[in-house]
Amino acid sequence: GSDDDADAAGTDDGLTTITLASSPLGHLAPIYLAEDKGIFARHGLKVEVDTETSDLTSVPSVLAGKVDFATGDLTTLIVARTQGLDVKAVVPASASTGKAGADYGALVVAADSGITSPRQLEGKTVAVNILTNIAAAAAREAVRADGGDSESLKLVEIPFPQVPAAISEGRVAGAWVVEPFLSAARAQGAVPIGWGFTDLAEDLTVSAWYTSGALVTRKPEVVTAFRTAIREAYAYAREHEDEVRAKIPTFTQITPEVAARITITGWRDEVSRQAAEKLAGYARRDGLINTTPDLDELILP
Amino acid sequence: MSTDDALLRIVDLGKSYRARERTVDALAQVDLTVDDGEFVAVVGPSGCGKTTLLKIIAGLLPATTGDVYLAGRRVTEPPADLGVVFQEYGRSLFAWKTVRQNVELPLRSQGVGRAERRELVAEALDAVGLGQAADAYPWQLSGGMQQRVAISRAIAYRPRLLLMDEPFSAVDAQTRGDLEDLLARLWHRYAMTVLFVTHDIDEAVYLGQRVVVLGASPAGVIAEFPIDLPAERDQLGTRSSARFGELRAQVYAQVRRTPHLEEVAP
Amino acid sequence: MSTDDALLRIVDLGKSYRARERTVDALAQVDLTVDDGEFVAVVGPSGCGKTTLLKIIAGLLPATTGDVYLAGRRVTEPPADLGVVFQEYGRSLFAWKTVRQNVELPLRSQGVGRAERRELVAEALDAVGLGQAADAYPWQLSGGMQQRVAISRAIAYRPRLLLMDEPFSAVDAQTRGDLEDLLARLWHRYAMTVLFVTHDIDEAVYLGQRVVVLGASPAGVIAEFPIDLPAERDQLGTRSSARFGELRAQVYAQVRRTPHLEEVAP
Amino acid sequence: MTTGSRTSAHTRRPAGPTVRRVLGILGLLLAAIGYEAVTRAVFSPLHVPPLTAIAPRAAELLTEARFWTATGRTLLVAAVGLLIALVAGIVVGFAVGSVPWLLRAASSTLDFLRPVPSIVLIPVLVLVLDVAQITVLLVAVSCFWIVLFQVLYGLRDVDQVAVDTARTIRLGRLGRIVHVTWPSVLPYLGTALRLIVSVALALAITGGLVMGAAGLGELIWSSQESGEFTGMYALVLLTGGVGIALDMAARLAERRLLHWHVATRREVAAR
Amino acid sequence: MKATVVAGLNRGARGVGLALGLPVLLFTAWWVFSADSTSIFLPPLSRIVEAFGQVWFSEVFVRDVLPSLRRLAAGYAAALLVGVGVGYLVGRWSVVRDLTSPILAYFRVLPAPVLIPVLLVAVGIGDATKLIVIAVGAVWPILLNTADGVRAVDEVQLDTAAAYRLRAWTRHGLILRAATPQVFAGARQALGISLIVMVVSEMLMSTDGLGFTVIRFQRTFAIPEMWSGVLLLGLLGFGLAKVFETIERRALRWHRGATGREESW
Ligand SMILES: Nc1ncnc2c1ncn2[C@@H]1O[C@H](COP(=O)(O)OP(=O)(O)OP(=O)(O)O)[C@@H](O)[C@H]1O
Ligand SMILES: Nc1ncnc2c1ncn2[C@@H]1O[C@H](COP(=O)(O)OP(=O)(O)OP(=O)(O)O)[C@@H](O)[C@H]1O
Ligand SMILES: [Mg+2]
Ligand SMILES: [Mg+2]
Repeated sequence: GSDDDADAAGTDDGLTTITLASSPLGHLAPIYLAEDKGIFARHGLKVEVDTETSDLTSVPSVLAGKVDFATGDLTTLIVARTQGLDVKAVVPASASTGKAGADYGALVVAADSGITSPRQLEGKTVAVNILTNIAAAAAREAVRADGGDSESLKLVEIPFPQVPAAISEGRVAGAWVVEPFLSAARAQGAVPIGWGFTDLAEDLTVSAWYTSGALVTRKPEVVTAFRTAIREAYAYAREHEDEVRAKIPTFTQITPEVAARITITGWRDEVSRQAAEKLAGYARRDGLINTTPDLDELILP
Repeated sequence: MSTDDALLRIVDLGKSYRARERTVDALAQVDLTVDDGEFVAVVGPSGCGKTTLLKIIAGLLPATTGDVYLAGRRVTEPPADLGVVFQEYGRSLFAWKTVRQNVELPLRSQGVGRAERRELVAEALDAVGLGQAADAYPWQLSGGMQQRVAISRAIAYRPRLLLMDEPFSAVDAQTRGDLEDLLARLWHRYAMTVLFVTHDIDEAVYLGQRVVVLGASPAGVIAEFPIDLPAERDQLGTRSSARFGELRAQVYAQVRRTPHLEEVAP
Repeated sequence: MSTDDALLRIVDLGKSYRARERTVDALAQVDLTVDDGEFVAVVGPSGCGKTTLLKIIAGLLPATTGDVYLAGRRVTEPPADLGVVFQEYGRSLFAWKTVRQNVELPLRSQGVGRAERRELVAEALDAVGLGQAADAYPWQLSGGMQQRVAISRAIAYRPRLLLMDEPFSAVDAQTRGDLEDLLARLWHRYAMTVLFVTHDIDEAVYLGQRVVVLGASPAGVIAEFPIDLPAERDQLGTRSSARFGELRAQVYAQVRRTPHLEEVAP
Repeated sequence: MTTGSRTSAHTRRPAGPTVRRVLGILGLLLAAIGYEAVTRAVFSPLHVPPLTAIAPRAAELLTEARFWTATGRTLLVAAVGLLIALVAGIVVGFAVGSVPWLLRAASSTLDFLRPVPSIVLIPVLVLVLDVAQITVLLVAVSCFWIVLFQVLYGLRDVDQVAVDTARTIRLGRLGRIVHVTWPSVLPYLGTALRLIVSVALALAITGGLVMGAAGLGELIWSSQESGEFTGMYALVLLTGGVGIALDMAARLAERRLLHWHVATRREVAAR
Repeated sequence: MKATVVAGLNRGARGVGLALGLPVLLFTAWWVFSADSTSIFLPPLSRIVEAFGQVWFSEVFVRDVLPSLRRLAAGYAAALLVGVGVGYLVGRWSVVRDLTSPILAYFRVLPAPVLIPVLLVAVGIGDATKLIVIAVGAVWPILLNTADGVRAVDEVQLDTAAAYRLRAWTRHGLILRAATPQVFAGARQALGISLIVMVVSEMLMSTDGLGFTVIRFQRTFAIPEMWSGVLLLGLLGFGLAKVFETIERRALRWHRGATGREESW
């Protein structure tokens, strides 16, 4: 938990305490590893992770200064920015692996559906976890990249955990799904046919750590320190994937066996500008926003 | 079962109410036989168990000991052709039904046809002087009027066995007399068997062929008085007759002997 | 208001119940004055408006026309020092309180001390013969017993004005006599003013200093009979006296003249 | 003719406490069998696991400290919210319900506010409250409405003769509430109590599900989010168990407080 | 007599004044205090009202509000049917009650978000699932109130029905009718709950609907629009409550009369 005002406060040992808000998902593994390895301390930071949070609460919490940094998917951040919310994407929290066929998110269909390529999903019902976030764009982009009419998809909201069931019970023709449910779905006979993340961009930022403009103005050094520490953490994670896999079961309910199997998210140092533009385009077409966002305001240089 | 004239045989009946705070033996060793077509008036001190007895006969309350037989069959649930006027007449009326609908209800359940039903209901309501109030709801009526609705419901039904628990307690003297005569006439005409609980000893003697006196709680039958007045009775003649006076005095004396309010001094 | 002896003045009182189905003029032009300390018995046909009258006097029901003055003040809400025994005695008892608690409640709200309260309650319960049933709940009692609880509650309180609506309707003859005498004694001793609705004309004459006869609906006062019997009355002596018989006959004759059940023939 | 020693039961005879419990267990057993059959026949065990798979996992959970911590937290949040709702609902209900003009003045506002889903307002609430507080608020608001409306309806069921009696013995407004309207409303509150006990628990869990508030809901969420369906269903099973326990407590409380009520006395007294 | 008419008119006017007074007061206060709010999440009421006009006075009403109302009506009707039916059984027979009370208590605590996954598998992603979610959310107050209402039916009424050997169905009807005051309490509770559950049910697997739209506004930080949805929900709730009251007023007139509350003058 966090105190009411977690405004990057100093501590006795000369470290600045920062509060990070994120649901306990796989992308936190590098953070916990970095904490173990003393990476944050080396940059003068002490990290408190607040997992009592959700997509519903993190943006207001960050803007109100209740937490310093939080994770949010890029589409959501773009939409927030466009609505005039002063959020700044600092550094990616999770990114595409960049390898089509081996990414941590995919468009899947039932093996016996006869569908083999995204284009065949035209006009069919496809599940995404949330209609207003990056998943919708990923699903559409997979179809578009395959030469299909991405607008013709009938997207419906189904949480990731229910995707394997929805696919195998034939409730939807296809679904956008990420790990660990991608593995689960495949284990239950679903097959991946499209890789929307890599279609969107090689270096796609799926979700990013963001903060408020106010904090950037007031404590730019903390933001910079945080970004540097995270990048260092990612470097470590890239080198020690086995440690990441071992870490995941300690803060999620994912079993070590599953953690050993799944595709781990990619870690990148820069928020992908090119991807952001594409996502903004989809957000506009899907009616989430009706003006073009100023991405320079969003992505912290 | 012996096949004598008895419609109702009550054998060694006993009833105890048990609750955490107190246990009440309401009835003990009640034995009573009522012939078919007989009119029996029951009197007894307040709280002695009259209502309890009636409810057991009606099959609404299980006895603790003993049995009730109606026409030779043990009573375990309300028998057919039973009419009851409850002491709590107000609560026995259905508040969402008009007076007419209340009276009509048992008839409908018996499958009496529409036209006949209407006639029976109108007749029964007129008989108790509520012809005008047929479309009123029970809660728009005075206590005595409500009681008359309950009476009217019971008589419209023309039951074989009619159980009445202080049915005239809330009506004025004049109306009471009229209703007594109405009841007597109906009893004659339709050969009903009537068990009639009352606190009015005059009324018991005036109406009954037999007056049964229950003792104080736990009540048993402590005396029975055959009423040898002529079958045709009328308010003025009968009540002023010498024999009526005698019988009345006999019953009164018997009732007086049973303990009532122990000490009546504030 | 004039400052004569009148405790209660009822002036040109009228009451209509209006509802979609039917409109009933229950009371019309009722004028009545009751002196302080007087015992007035009210009789009238069933449904004429006695209960309505009592409720208006108690400040529980607004009149349509006219006014009620108690000790010179217009009655708009229940006045202090009022005791009421409702016709629906069962509904007026609180099911969640024991008999004792029910009787105790008005005393508590008056701020009577604990010890005195206990004594008053015990006395009042003994007086109506319910000393044994003090810890029972109302729904564990017979109808007559419930009614006696209600009476006991009203008398424990020693109100200045006591309104009773057919208070003895559910008790047996013997108990009724005892309660009548109890009431008479209390009235003497505590100088209460009593308005007593009854259907028993004998009772009205036996108890009242004055008998008020209400006519058929819409009821007005159609006759008043001062009862000039000696102040000390007793069940045997008074009731068998010639004067009692005369008065009784007078009232009866008056009551007979008012229309009752129009046609009593099924 | 035999003079019957003891007539057999010939009207419905309510069961004693033991029989009642046995029947309850029987009901649960039947439901369990039904569930097992349906899951085996209709669903894939991967999607909806059968009870035979869930139960061992549930037993395991019972030995884990984090389950008990989570349960404790959830129950605490539920209890705090429920208490607030109970007090507020009763106070507002009696205030509004026993003053006619107040009821008329407030009812339109109440009707307007009643259907506002707190869940929509979470982003606003998070500005001033933390997640645990929001969950308490969620519980309290939902339960408040239930208590309030039960009180308002209960007040309409008070017998006027009883109220008239209270008025003639000049009980004050407070006395009337204490001695007459409160006991009369109590049966309606008994129903409310059983309703809000489960609503409070359900919403305390929902708080974890949609906001990540620590407790059973968050455990369920993270099991689900990790693809741990058996664990998730085991948690749901145990949650239901907590629900049953709370309901039993509520029923017991009702039986004691309402021993005089028709409903209860028909069951208890008539033997 | 004329005085009565005037008094009646007065009372009518006062009634309207009373009913509108508090809402007007509250809205004015909201308007004034939010007028220069800079918080994105608490926009000025004027902004909300403006958004209200833009959002709901458009085809959105037909596309989103009507389907929601249909689901609401169907779900609520199902809740009524099941709640009263099962509630009657549970209230009437103690064996049924003893047998089912733990299992019902079990299902009562399951929050809608837990239920939805199972329904997704069992029922699919159509309207049926939403309807069931609404019904499941709204059924409990009806069920419990019906059961308790039936349990509390006056003994003398039961005895009367039994003594006259009324037909089984007549008897069931009478008992249920006697329990209506409390059944209505449950139905009224369920009305508010079903509106809320409707929104929750549209959080998932929806492509249209009032709840869907409001949640979408929330997620896309269209805050004034979100508030306008809250406003609309409030108005809907108010409207439905009024309809409900009208029905109830007729159905329970006898009850007001029997408890002495029916107005007479
Ligand atoms: N439900 C009950 N629970 C416990 N005791 C009861 C119950 N009903 C009646 N009793 C007790 O049983 C006894 C007989 O009651 P019953 O109603 O049969 O008397 P009753 O003769 O009809 O009296 P009354 O003339 O006053 O109506 C009384 O002592 C009463 O207290
Ligand atoms: N709540 C009500 N709504 C409509 N009409 C009513 C209401 N209460 C009483 N009445 C009518 O008013 C008239 C007088 O009723 P009231 O109860 O005063 O009579 P009463 O003299 O007490 O009769 P009883 O001796 O039978 O108790 C009756 O015709 C009755 O139908
Ligand atoms: Mg009796
Ligand atoms: Mg009366």
